[in-house]
Amino acid sequence: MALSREQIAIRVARELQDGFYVNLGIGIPTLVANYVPDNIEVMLQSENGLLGMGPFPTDDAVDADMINAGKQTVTAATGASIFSSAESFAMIRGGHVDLTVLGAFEVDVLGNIASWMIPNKLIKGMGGAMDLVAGADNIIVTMTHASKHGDSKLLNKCSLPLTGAGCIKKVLTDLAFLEIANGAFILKERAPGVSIEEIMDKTEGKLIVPDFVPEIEF
Amino acid sequence: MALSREQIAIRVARELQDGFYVNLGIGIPTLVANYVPDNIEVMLQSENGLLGMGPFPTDDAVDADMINAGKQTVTAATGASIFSSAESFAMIRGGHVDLTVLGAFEVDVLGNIASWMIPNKLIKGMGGAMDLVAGADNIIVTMTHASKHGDSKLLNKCSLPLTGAGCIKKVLTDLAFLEIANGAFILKERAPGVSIEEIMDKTEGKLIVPDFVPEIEF
Amino acid sequence: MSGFNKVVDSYEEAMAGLEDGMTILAGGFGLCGIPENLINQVKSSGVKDLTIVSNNCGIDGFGLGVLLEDRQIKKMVSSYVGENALFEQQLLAGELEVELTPQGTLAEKMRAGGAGIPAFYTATGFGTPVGEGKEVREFSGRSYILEESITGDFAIVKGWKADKFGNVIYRHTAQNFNPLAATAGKITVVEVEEIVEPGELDPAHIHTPGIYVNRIIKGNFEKRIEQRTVRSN
Amino acid sequence: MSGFNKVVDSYEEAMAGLEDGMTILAGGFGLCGIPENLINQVKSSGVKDLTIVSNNCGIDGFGLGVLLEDRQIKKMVSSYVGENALFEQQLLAGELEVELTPQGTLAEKMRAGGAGIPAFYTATGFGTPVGEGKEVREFSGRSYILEESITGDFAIVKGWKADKFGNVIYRHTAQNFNPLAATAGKITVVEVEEIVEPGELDPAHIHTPGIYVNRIIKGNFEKRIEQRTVRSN
Repeated sequence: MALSREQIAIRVARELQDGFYVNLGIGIPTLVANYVPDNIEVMLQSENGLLGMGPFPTDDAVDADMINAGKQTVTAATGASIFSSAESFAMIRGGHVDLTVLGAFEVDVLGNIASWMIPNKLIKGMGGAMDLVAGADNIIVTMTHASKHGDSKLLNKCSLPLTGAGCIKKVLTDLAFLEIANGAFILKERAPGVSIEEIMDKTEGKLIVPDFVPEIEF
Repeated sequence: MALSREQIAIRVARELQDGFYVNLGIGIPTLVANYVPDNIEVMLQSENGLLGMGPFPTDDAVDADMINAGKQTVTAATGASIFSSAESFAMIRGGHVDLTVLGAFEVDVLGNIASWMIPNKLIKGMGGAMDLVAGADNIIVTMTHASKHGDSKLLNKCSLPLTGAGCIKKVLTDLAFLEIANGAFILKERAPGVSIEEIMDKTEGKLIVPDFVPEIEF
Repeated sequence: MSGFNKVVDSYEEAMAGLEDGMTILAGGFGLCGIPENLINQVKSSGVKDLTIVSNNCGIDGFGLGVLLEDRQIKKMVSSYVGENALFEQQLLAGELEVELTPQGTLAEKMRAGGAGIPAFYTATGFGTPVGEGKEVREFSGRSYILEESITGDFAIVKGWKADKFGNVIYRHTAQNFNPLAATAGKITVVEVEEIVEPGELDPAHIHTPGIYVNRIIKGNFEKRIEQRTVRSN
Repeated sequence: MSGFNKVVDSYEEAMAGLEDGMTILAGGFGLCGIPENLINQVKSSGVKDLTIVSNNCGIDGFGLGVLLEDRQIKKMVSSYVGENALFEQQLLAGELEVELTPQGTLAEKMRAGGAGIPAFYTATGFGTPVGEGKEVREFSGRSYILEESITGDFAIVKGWKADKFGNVIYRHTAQNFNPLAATAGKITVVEVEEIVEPGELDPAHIHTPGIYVNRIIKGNFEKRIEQRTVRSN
């Protein structure tokens, strides 16, 4: 069965390491914060200028001056620091963030990602996404494997305007965990009960299927 | 008679305006701080990261962590701010300093300045001088008009390696106050009792002498 | 010390000199840390053909969004313009020019503008529509694009506290783009919640040194919250 | 929270991994805010052929000057190297390579290195020996030169206080190049006068966020004064 949003977040959380500075994008990536393993600590970077993002505030502690990059009211964790947008993106662009998790419309076998614009339909802007994908070495893209209409989002070549070129190496969809290398998707893990045939069927881009593809366990 | 170091500083101080942010170089320029007119306030920028430099500390208040760009122990004035070298030179390079006063070995009719290096003799480095002359619109160079041997320091073309190209418009020597424009020095004022002939004699670069050249009054 | 007393008493005075066709850099991220009253003053001044450089364009009826109502904005330079129906409408109708700029590049462009850096290279946007028409250059085997800096005729900034000399501190994440915009305006106007005497702010805590600031005004702020998210208990 | 506890107990541990031929970025201006003990550890480690990026090279027998005694430095990148006889001697003897870099350009090179900006344009040095061999480009009718950023294998930094997570604040003008060097080291080591618990430093006052810092150590400092200038009474 396809992974739920929560299961995707749980699987991503397993990539976290003790002491990681992590930037989580809007949507499913945000949920990852709920599944940090008990025995490790991570610090969340929010690109509007907060390193060490805490949980949402209690109702009486809501502060208009304390928000995250999703414009949600948040708190600062113990040991947080707050700074300007230039300093925030110095961290991001300079490669100091250990893990970035973000959503996408499409990814392709060259590691290209499209996530910010659908021509003639959606032009909200790229926000910090282009900086995040250009600055990070370690990125996990979370997305559904195919559209509602069954169109694959894992392509040989992205059809939408790119967010970044050649920068994606790991993709977690509702069906599978894949790595991108040498111009192909490499199937590393599959959702419980999802067949390799279904994944092959819903992957338009070149797909390499190893002999053994374990199911993700929960 | 040629101006004393103090008289040079006094004349420079007359260029100060209320509310000016000023960077004063090492040597004679530093003395300018002693002659700020009573009815105005200026704020001194020290390029090691201090805006609002105060006087030297009293003996018991000396603090190794509080120095100026000349590495002298100083104090912070009321309303000072302290910041990194990058921020300090953002101010300087970005043209936010209202007046810069610094010494030189040579200047020429094109506004070039040489102040940091004498080949095979002196190579201490340029420090912040290249940034200061490139960043400021309003610069006053203070220097002796000629060397001890009588060689002019106001030239058609600087002979020493440059600190900056085409950036100097005002020069105050021990003999005269001059502006640089259209490929010439323009004699604006002369030291009390110094003849126009002496100035012409000690100025190698093209010199324009107006009909009336007032003496600097003290 | 009149020369360093930058406090003005009215918003008219705060924005004096603003003219049609000027470029305004505005601090703020979403509705957080935006110069609400200075924006309203731009609106009531009625100036037109403005270029606004700001990460967002407010929302319908609040923040920079109010400048869309009378079509005062000719061009927006922003990273994100969602959440604003009037904006989308004017954009689709071709009444509004938009230069979408990655958030980090936008921040760096403002900082560079204030710091006398006319241009810099960044990997952000290479291979995307943002990189189209821009010079590409390799450093250490990686491709970067050339981005030019931004300065404005005015910078409008929201601070928390300022002293009369114009030294400013920001509160929490309301800092965001504000100190960057502050450095890059020919005339930088900062509105704050509180004005204090020089010396009351610790020199080491000042986010924007007074050298960047031309005018200071005390304002009252609504501080609207875009997404109120809370946890129980 | 072991993952964020960056405190180490010995200077050997603080500089572990340092090898011959590496590049070290060092904070400090003159003798103010220099990482005295980390420098001494570099000396006692005996590594050779170092490239040192620092505004100055200390003085004879103190600060970075001690690394000249056993000829550990191959190359210095500095803006000012006066006040150091041994330095001048090695330089004139051709035993030491020096890349003189304007102070503001040096600061910006370090900042850019840490911020993922590989190169930027500046007017500083145009038309001077510093500009020789560098690309010249016009922006808005003015000439600028291209300067590339700097990163180091190590950055050695002197802070005032740090919490265990590596958030650092600097004291007075001992800040100088320290926060810039801190951003641009592959391994950034900060020695401080006091280590505090996370949460004790106000998030708005932190000069160097912990994300840049790998190791923290508490040291004792001589803080030598280069020019003791005082006023009477």
